[in-house]
Amino acid sequence: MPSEPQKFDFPDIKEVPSRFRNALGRYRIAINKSCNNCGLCIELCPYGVYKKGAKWPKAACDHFCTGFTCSINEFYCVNRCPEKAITVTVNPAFEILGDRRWTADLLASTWHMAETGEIPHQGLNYKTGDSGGGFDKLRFIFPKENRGNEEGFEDVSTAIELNRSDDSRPKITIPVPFYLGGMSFGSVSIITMLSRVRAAVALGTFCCTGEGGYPEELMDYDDHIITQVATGLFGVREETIKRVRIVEFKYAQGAKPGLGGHLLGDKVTPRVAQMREAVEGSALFSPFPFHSVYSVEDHKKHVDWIKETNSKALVSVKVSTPTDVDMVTVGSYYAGAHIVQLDGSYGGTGAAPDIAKKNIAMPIEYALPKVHKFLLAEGIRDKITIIASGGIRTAYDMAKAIAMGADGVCLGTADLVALECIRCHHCESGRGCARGIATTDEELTGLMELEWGTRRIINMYMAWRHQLIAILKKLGMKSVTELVGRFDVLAHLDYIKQEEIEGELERF
Amino acid sequence: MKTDSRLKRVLEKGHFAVTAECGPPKGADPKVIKSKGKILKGFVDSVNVTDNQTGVVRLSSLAACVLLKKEGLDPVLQMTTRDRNRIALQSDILGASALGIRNVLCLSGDHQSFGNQPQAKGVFDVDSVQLVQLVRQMRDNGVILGGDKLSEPPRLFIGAVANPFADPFAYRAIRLGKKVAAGAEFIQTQCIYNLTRFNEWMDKVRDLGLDEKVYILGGITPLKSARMAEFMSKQVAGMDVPDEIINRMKSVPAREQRQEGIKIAIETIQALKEARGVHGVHIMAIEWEEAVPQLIEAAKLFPRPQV
Amino acid sequence: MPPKYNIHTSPVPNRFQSITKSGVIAWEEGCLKCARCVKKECVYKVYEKRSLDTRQMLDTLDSECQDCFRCVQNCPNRLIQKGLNPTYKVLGDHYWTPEIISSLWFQAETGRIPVSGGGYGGPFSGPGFDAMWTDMSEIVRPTRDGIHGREYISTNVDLGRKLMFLELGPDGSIVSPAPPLVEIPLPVIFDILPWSPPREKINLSLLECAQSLGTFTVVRQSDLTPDLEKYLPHIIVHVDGKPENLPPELIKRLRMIEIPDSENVMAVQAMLKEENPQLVVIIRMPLNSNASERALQLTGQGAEVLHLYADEYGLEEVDQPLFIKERVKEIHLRLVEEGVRDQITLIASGGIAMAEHMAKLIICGADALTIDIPLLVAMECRVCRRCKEGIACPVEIDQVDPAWGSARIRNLMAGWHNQLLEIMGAMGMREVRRLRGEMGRAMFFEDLEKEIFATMGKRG
Amino acid sequence: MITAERKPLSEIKEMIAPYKKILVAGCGSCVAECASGGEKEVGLLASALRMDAKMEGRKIEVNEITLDRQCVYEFIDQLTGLVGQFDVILSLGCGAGVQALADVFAGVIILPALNTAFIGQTKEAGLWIENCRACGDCKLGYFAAVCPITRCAKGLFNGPCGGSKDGKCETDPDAPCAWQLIIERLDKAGRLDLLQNVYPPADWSKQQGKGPRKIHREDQSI
Amino acid sequence: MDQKSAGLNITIFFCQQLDANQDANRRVLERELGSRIKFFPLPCSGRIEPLHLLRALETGADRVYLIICPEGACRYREGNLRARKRLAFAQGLIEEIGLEPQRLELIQTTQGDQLTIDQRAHDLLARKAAFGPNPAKLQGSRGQANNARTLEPMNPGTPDVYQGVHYDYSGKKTFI
Repeated sequence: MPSEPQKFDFPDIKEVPSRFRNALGRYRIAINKSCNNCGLCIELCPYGVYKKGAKWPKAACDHFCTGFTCSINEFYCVNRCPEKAITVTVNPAFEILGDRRWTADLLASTWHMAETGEIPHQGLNYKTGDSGGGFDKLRFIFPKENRGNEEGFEDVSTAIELNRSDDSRPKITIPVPFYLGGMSFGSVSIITMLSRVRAAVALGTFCCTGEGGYPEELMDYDDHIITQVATGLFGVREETIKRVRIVEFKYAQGAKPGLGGHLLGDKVTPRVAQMREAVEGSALFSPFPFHSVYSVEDHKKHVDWIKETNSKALVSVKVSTPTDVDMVTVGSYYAGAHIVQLDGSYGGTGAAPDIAKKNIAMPIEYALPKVHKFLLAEGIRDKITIIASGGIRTAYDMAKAIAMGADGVCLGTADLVALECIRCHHCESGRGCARGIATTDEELTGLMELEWGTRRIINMYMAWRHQLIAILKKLGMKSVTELVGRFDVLAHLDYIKQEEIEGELERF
Repeated sequence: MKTDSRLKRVLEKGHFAVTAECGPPKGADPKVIKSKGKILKGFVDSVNVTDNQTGVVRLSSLAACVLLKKEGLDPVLQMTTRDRNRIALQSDILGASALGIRNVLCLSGDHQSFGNQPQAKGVFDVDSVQLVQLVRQMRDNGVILGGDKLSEPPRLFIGAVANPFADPFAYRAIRLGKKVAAGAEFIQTQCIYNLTRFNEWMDKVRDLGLDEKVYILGGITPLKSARMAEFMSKQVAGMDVPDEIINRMKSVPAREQRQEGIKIAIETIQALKEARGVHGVHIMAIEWEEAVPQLIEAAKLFPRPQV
Repeated sequence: MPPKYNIHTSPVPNRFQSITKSGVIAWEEGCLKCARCVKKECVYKVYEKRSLDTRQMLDTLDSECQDCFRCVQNCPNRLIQKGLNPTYKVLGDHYWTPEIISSLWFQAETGRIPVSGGGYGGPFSGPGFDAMWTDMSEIVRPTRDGIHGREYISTNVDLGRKLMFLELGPDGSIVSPAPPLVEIPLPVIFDILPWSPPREKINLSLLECAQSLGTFTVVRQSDLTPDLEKYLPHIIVHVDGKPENLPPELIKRLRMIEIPDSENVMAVQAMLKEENPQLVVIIRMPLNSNASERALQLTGQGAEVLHLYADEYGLEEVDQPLFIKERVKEIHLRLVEEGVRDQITLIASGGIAMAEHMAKLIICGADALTIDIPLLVAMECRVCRRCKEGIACPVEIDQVDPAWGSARIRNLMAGWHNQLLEIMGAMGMREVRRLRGEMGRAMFFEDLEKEIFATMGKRG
Repeated sequence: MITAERKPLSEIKEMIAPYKKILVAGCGSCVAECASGGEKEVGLLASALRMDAKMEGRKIEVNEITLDRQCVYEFIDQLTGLVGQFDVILSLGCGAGVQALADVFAGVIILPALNTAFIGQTKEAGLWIENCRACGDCKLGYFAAVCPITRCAKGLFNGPCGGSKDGKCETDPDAPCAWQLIIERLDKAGRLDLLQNVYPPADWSKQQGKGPRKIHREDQSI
Repeated sequence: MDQKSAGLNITIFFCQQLDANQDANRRVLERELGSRIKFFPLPCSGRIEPLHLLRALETGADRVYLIICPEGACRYREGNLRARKRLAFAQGLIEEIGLEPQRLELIQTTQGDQLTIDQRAHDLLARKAAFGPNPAKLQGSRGQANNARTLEPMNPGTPDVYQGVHYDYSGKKTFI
């Protein structure tokens, strides 16, 4: 159990609409010329789909539309419109949005949460994707008695402790079981980076710098920053290590396990180059692995070096998931790490070869139970914090990862989706992200505002926290720490049938 | 001072004035005008000569007025702003006065697209209200637009038109007021078939006190047939022929329809005579001038007063 | 230091518009022609480059668009919509999927390996090659040559029979002469195409490319024409007629030859080798449930190279077929078990569609492999198989300029080579020869599912 | 924006009859918006002209280009070096575009393929309506921002005339009576008092000055 | 004589939503008629533009059909309505140059008919040949490649990367 945290003041929700003129939703509404501007639709729709327009009402927020299922309601605009001017159609874009893991439904529901801080009401599947395995086939088994009401939400703790070792270093409790993973300056814009950091501050958690240096804009937030020491050592300096409360060693990243980091030349702008002490316009490779680490002993030297440099910092080690991921974790523990972050192969926000993303190393869903069980057997499970990352897309993924053995999770892609990443997968090309998120191009960076970005991320995570508490309540738990390693509350659809279990399978 | 305008004299003396309309021919023959003048002479106080009405090319209004003047009638020169710019208009006004014409009716005119010269450039340099104002300034102040002095001002009784039946109805009386303010001294209205509406309009006119500032002559057009009634109702811009009138025309056999038309006209004239603030009638018997004497006699407006 | 093997690439443009997943459904009517039009703001300048290809009636909007959706989302009149391109959906078939085909097109066009941002968006796993992950090295088993040493990772393989030991004469001299070996710099050979439009120009494209890469193209005996003579060192003649009909002077000039398996296949091999002792003979044999037995038998009889083939979907041509990777695994393990694996070279073919298949098949026990359909796809083939039905090729592959064709294939092979290096680099391996049969450095879906998920939901 | 319509093909054909090498030049601004002279229309016209020539057995060469704007020298530069290859440039610009091309490429034959229509507004998809005559003396302030010069068939400053019926103009039962609109809007704005003013005749000299009008701003010219 | 035996070149644009299996179904005719028949599947008939239709005629079609969804059945709401108008526009244009507007024809399918694209094409081919060859087409044969990029025929800035037989292999490596 973590030390009882002082009551944390979570931020308020403030609605933050899309940066773009037309938000994307499952349905599209068209109002034809026969509209007589009576304004009834504006009055009727409880979801606020319609807004007053210059001349006629506009379906400005049709991403809130619940579509044809609304037809049973007496406020169904299509039926009620006196001029029959309204048509609802499925947005053709929806069939091409997203991919198997981040489906159109997941994207739209994440955007919804980021905009409103609430669980989507449009009938979107906001819990699972369509990958056909892993998280997407895992379901919670809830006891039949209903504990899902809204009462007593604040009595459920979502806090976790990051330093579980017996050393003298400070305890760090975060009020939510996640922190935000490393995305380097260069791979994402400074606005994106600051939005994430500021959201982390608001949520009382941390955000990692990634491997691109420690831009001075971040200094105000030192206490909530994890700085990364990666194989390229880009931007790593003694003073940056001294500034923070957690230092992260990045051995590998799940998107390109076994390969180094890579920033294409186009993205190495003068600012990025300066930050990384590199040459403008030339591609930057981080080697793999640390050229000074060829054994657990070497690894320990590294950890000791950090501990020496900053006597108060916790050390986190970020690794991918090879066949012997359990051994790697144990090795890290003995080398003195406080946190081991297991980065599965579905995450990653920067550019990576498709072949690596798809084929190298095992999915996080396999790695977590393997590691958890092994650490239990070694008797050291409660001495180390296991953080899962790489493909945690939803509050449900987060809860599942914890049930499979993680203490908490580390997130990245979801933040970008909250910032309206559309997952076109072109972060790496040309000037970078056309939507101004993963780019260093000045013009494109200008597509986003800091306050907007911060709020969107806060909203999404507040909605996540709400969902996590609901899950815990249904499971009869008072703290997220009770969920760790509870394989028994999960079922895999391919292997377990409804009739074989006690309780109810979570729908979707 | 005795003015040269018979119409003005009649009105000033408080008589119920009668004017009629005379359409010039589509040719250069003066005889047509003369014969029309002969029919009307003695029955009406003044004769309006239309100015290329409906945009169809006809003998000029000014020339026809001169011909009628010679016949001893008191012509009203109609001037549309459609075909002439301010230079031509002012020059024609001076010319008309010099030739002894004493009445002018200022109007914008039917749009050229209705006539036989739809490719013509519509001038509309000034509009009817502006024309009224301009004539008034010429007459009363002896200046033309821009302020240049005239060596001799024109002497004209200035009229304008009003259509109580066009939309927006509420504005119609206001617009009349505007014409009065611009300087109109008499008003001829669009043909009246819908007396209800006309009376509503007159109520507003009276409310504004306009009936005391300007002489209003109600427009009368005797119907020749039920077909004409229907045509006017549907095809003629700014015309309001109620269904009951059309039905009434239809209810009699074809050969009696002309007579029925006259009857309706008489009834309308009687009604107008009763109406406070109506100072006369303007009879527009379209290509049917011979009906005018009959109508005037039957409406007990004959003989005309000597003034 | 071995010399670096590096395939040079250079972009080779498409002749036809490629078919992409989404299409613009743009209603032009009602365009407001905004001063700051979303079309002008396109980061990729798609609208500026817009043109129409009238052969296909295809708008470049579709093939150039990168789906950032900014125009869709910002057009004030919502005139631009994007939808699924149904033509993309029907590209290829269940195995040669639209995703595979477009990835191959990309590699052939650019010579680059597919790289994308934003994490992996595909399915969790799948049948066949997708039910397998390769390993990586980390802390407890690090590599000595990471990404920067990748140029020194060798992808060379030897084709031919290897001696298990040297026989020495009483005087210490070697009595067993080493059998001939052919070394190719990457474990890929171009195979006979299962179908194609008339292939005069196609064959020239393949041969030109095989020559420049240092590998081989299998050419049917019946397809051999005098103008191919200059490519003989890179031709594997597939004997589809009578071996006796092969001119001896041709046999003498060949380095490799392929003969179909038959009862007297060893006799044919002997005959050919008599004509040219330096010739490496490949025996082409189908994969089926007898294959491991037959492979063992042929190895015992002195076969040099076995070319194990499955159909275009990687399946055996029998009633209850096994997937190529399973059968190759079985054969490899059988030969290992019998202690003869290293004597013989196994080439596998059938259903190899992506670079990862190459790596995975090698892990499962093949020394090298041959590819066919990807070669056509490199030349813009849509795997519609119209040519097979006698319909004209929609992308006129029969008309390609061999220089264009070979440059495209070369680009594709560069992509595959680089991706093989990625996999091996991540594993910390320096030799593709060592990758062969390294099943311990791979993870299999079935094993992991059994270990992790099948036990979930149980109390305690 | 400026609207225009393509001339009948027969008229265009007659104009280009003497020439063999034709460059069809579109304009990407106003006339593109009203779908008469943009890139698409250029493609269509060129295709039609090629087919037409083929049908008549004439050999002609028709090429296509669309400038960002035809009335600006900097954009006309896109044609520099190309014009020499052609006998004639068929411009799908407005009158200003055609004349600007002719101004730059003196000696090259420039022909108009459009009839320039008016300054107007895109009312809805496929509908453009004239709403400004560029009189040079804007009085919209008095008329509730409905231009009587443009939108009243008679250009009345003191309207409406007697032909206004049910809010429509006597000349076109589909066209709203401009004065009806003016009155309604003044009513809404509580400025019906403006209706009582007698407005003096317009100063047309600002529209029909001496020859082409020009605006010269010292501060804008270096 | 029907259009097929008359040897006419037929081009068929069609809404792909009409026949999910169009790619397979149309092959019978493609095999039989070779380049005489051309199918252009559209994701929605609203994708058609007058230029497509004109270019089809220009590049060798004698008759062009546009097959659209039944009224009210457009997946994208109004694509078929737009298709109809655009075809009419193109018809007007070819009429102006003296080509029979009927060479461009709209075929609206009816609700509920389950015809495949080849069946539809068969019906069209079996129609009486009302027209001879299209006098306006520029090439005699349309099997030939036509690389004309119609919207931008002159783009002097684009270098031809692929020139003849020789490649510049010296270009720097473009790995990831």
